[in-house]
Amino acid sequence: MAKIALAGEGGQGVQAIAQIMVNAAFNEGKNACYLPNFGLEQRGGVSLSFVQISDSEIGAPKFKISDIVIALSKRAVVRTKQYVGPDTIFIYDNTRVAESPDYAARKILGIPATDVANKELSSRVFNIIILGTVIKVTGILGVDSVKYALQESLKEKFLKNPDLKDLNFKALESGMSLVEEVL
Amino acid sequence: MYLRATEEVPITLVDFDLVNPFYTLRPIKDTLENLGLKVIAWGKNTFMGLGEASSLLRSDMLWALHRKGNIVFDVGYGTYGAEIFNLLEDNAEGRLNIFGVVNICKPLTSTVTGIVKYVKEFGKINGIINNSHWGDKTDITIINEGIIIVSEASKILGVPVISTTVEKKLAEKIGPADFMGNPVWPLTLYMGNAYW
Amino acid sequence: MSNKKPVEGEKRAFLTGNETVAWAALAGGADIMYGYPITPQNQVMHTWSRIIPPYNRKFLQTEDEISAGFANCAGALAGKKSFTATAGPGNALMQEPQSMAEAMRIPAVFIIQQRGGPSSGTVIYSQQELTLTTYGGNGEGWRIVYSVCNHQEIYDYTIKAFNTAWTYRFPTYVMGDGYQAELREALTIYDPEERGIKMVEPQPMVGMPGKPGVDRPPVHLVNIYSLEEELYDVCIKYQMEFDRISGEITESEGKNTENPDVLVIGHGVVFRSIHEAVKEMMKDGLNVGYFRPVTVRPMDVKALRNAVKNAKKVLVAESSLGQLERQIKAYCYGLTTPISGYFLPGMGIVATDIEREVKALLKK
Amino acid sequence: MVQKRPKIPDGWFEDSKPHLFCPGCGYGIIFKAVAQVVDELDIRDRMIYGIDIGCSLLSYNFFNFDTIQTHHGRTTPVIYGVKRAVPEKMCLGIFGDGGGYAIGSQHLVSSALRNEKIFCILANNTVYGMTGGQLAPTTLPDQKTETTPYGKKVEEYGWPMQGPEMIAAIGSKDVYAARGIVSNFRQLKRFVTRGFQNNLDNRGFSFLEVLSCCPTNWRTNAKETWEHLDKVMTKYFKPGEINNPLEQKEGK
Repeated sequence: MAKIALAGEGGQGVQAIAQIMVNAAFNEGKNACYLPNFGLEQRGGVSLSFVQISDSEIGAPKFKISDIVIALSKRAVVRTKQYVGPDTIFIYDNTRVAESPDYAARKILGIPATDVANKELSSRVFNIIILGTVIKVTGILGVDSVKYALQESLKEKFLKNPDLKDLNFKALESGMSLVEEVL
Repeated sequence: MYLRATEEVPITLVDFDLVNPFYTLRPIKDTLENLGLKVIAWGKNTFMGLGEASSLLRSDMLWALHRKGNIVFDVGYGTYGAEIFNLLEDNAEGRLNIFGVVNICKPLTSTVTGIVKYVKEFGKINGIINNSHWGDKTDITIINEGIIIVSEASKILGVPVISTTVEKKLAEKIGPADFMGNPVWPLTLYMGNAYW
Repeated sequence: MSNKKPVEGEKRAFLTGNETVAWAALAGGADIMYGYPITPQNQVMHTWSRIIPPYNRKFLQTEDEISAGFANCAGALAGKKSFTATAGPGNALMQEPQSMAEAMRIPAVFIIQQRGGPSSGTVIYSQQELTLTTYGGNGEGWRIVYSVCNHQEIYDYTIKAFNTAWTYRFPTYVMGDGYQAELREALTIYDPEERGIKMVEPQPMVGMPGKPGVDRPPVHLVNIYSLEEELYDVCIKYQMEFDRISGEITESEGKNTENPDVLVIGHGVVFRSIHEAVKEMMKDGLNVGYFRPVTVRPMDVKALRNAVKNAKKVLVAESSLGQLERQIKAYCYGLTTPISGYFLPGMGIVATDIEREVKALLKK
Repeated sequence: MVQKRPKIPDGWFEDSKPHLFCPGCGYGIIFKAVAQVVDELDIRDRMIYGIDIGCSLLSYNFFNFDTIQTHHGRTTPVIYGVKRAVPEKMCLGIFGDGGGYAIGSQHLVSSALRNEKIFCILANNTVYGMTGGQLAPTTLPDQKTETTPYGKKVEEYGWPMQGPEMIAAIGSKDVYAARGIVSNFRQLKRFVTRGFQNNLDNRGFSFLEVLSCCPTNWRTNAKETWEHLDKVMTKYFKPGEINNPLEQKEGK
């Protein structure tokens, strides 16, 4: 069972990667549920999503303490504090957030996702780098099934521009190795 | 001025309240007819208005003045006052005696100036009926106060007090005329059952 | 236009609750939806209007929820399976036509996705529309309300709602909430007929074949009466029918209701947490159980009273300030089991909340 | 001499006669026009008739066709609800100035905007009849009502509503918008025919306001009633066709 809270600014693609994750879980025959926050915040506020992936039945769709929290902006770091417990792994983008938050989590990991995206890949695949880190940290989903779900969700874009597929897969792998370095 | 129904000179009551007819003749139509009166109103079971509130005009109401005997119209309140009689057929000038019924226990007619204003708004009338009462709490003090206030208003308006109406038991104590000389009409009350 | 079935065989699907409503309505043979935007049910309309063209179904976005509700009544009166979806202030506005549906026995289907209240509240979630949905309007609550807890149930009960409505001719509701509306989760979608579920054919109440006054008398439908007695007769007749059919309609589920130390009661999405918590606590050897009404109107009173009577203590958990608890207490009048409440108005309840509350009750 | 009774239209439901309306009410004339046109167009088997709470309520069994009584102002959404579900029906709603211009105005506005293929007839008598003579959106300046006992002040309540003009302004060229008057029956019947025809052609929304009379609430006798209708009301409300797509189609 993995409970994952993802938070970022509108346009960072938080909801898209949550959806890819639960689709991959669904394809693997796992129980999955995904609850986007859809408060007034969805217009110009922090974009939040709650993902649960499990081999057994899933209870309440929202949870209080997250196994993994991903925060991709300064505001997101503040907004997600309430989901952090002593067993939580807290991941943030250390390009955008200079100081590591002093939350009482099991681990706090800074990932230079924005930096890597801009310099090595493309700013467009920033969120896919994050997806890679989540996959790596949770270990609950197979890389192939995530790649399949990724391909399905971006099918039309990949058809128009086949290079995009490579770029996205590279981003996924780079996210996985980035987090491996700091784990 | 006391009306009594006879074979030759019957009395017809017309329910002519078009604004807020929550006390109406409808529910007591049968009772009144058994007393020898004729009643023009929607009967409780024949009423088919499906109405929100308003009573509906019927042509027998409009043509009531063609009937034999004395016709009594109950017109309720309404911003048009006496203009309601425009609706009647063959309502020649002077055919109607219009009496304003006032009760000093109603806020708008509780003072002399109040009564004068109220009656003037209604239009031209021929007399005032002092119907001052406080429901079943009525006592002789209220009756006396009513007599003084209404008589004073009648002087200012220049229209006579036709009667002071008093529930039968109290009326017996007062006698045939009140202390201002107005005739006293003893009342038998049916209104308790007249709430639609 | 194609006569192809929208869903063939059994299909695994991963959908939001709102999408599930639309697909269920399509598979259940709904002819027309009337709706007005309000969060969190918007996606029901988005999905419905997107998927219907091949199947000759219809959608109308009206000028407000009052209109959507009345048009929904009209569609059903005209003999079409019609439905609408709303929430919060929209549900409040729609009480007027819902009350007409009760008065005229109109088999209209309403989907309610509860949001936070009072007033605009939040667009997110609550269970604060229980009273409104079961007993709103100027009437007596002749409504059939299914309170669902997961996407499979949203699908199953949306299909069932059309059959219930057209069998019994009382307005029928599927009540979810904002969490369920926006949640994405797995379910199996299917064609009901292939599962052996017989779909009830709608029958018009006006506009039947033939020339009125020649082939048949004209139909004059009214919901206003001249006399107290006429209305009284109608009310008594409808109440008796509602009571009579209640036995056929009510649904509930229970676990360890024979003699639990604590019985937890909850409906809708909160039941998911209750289910999880009770399962965990039973594993730990605690003598706890649950009762869950599926129909919150009419209530399965017999099963409820039995469960409450057998329990030492009762805990009602809900995302509102006692709307369910008040109903439970009324239904359990005369029983002596102490009933307490865990209320989080407009907030989600998780399994650990339930466990903590139950354990506190056990210690007392 | 045997006086020949005028023929009762087939579209009237004879069992419900005599009807329930006040003597002198304008509705009877509107209903006569409607029933005659329904008979002439031979559309009785397609009719769905909706009524408000308001005096139109009293026609719940007036016609020989299927009728749905709705709520205050809600006739319009009910009849377009039927029309959208079963487009072959001819859906007619009749209501008053309160139902159409006040409590149900959003429905009328949106029906014109969406060009719902329904026919709405609105009786304008400048007053709320059934609830006992209160202010209406059409009440004339200085007119006394039970809620404006000292006369309607324009600065408080505005000028009388210009309904068909509004509908014509909102709707497309396919909307039929007209104002008739119960004292001109031939014209009224022509307008009713065109209203139905616009729906029959599946062209657009039809709206007909009819200047009607309410002697009960006006407190007027027969002569005064007709004078008020013809001379006073027409100062504020001009009878005629504001938008007639049928003529446009004929290339006039």
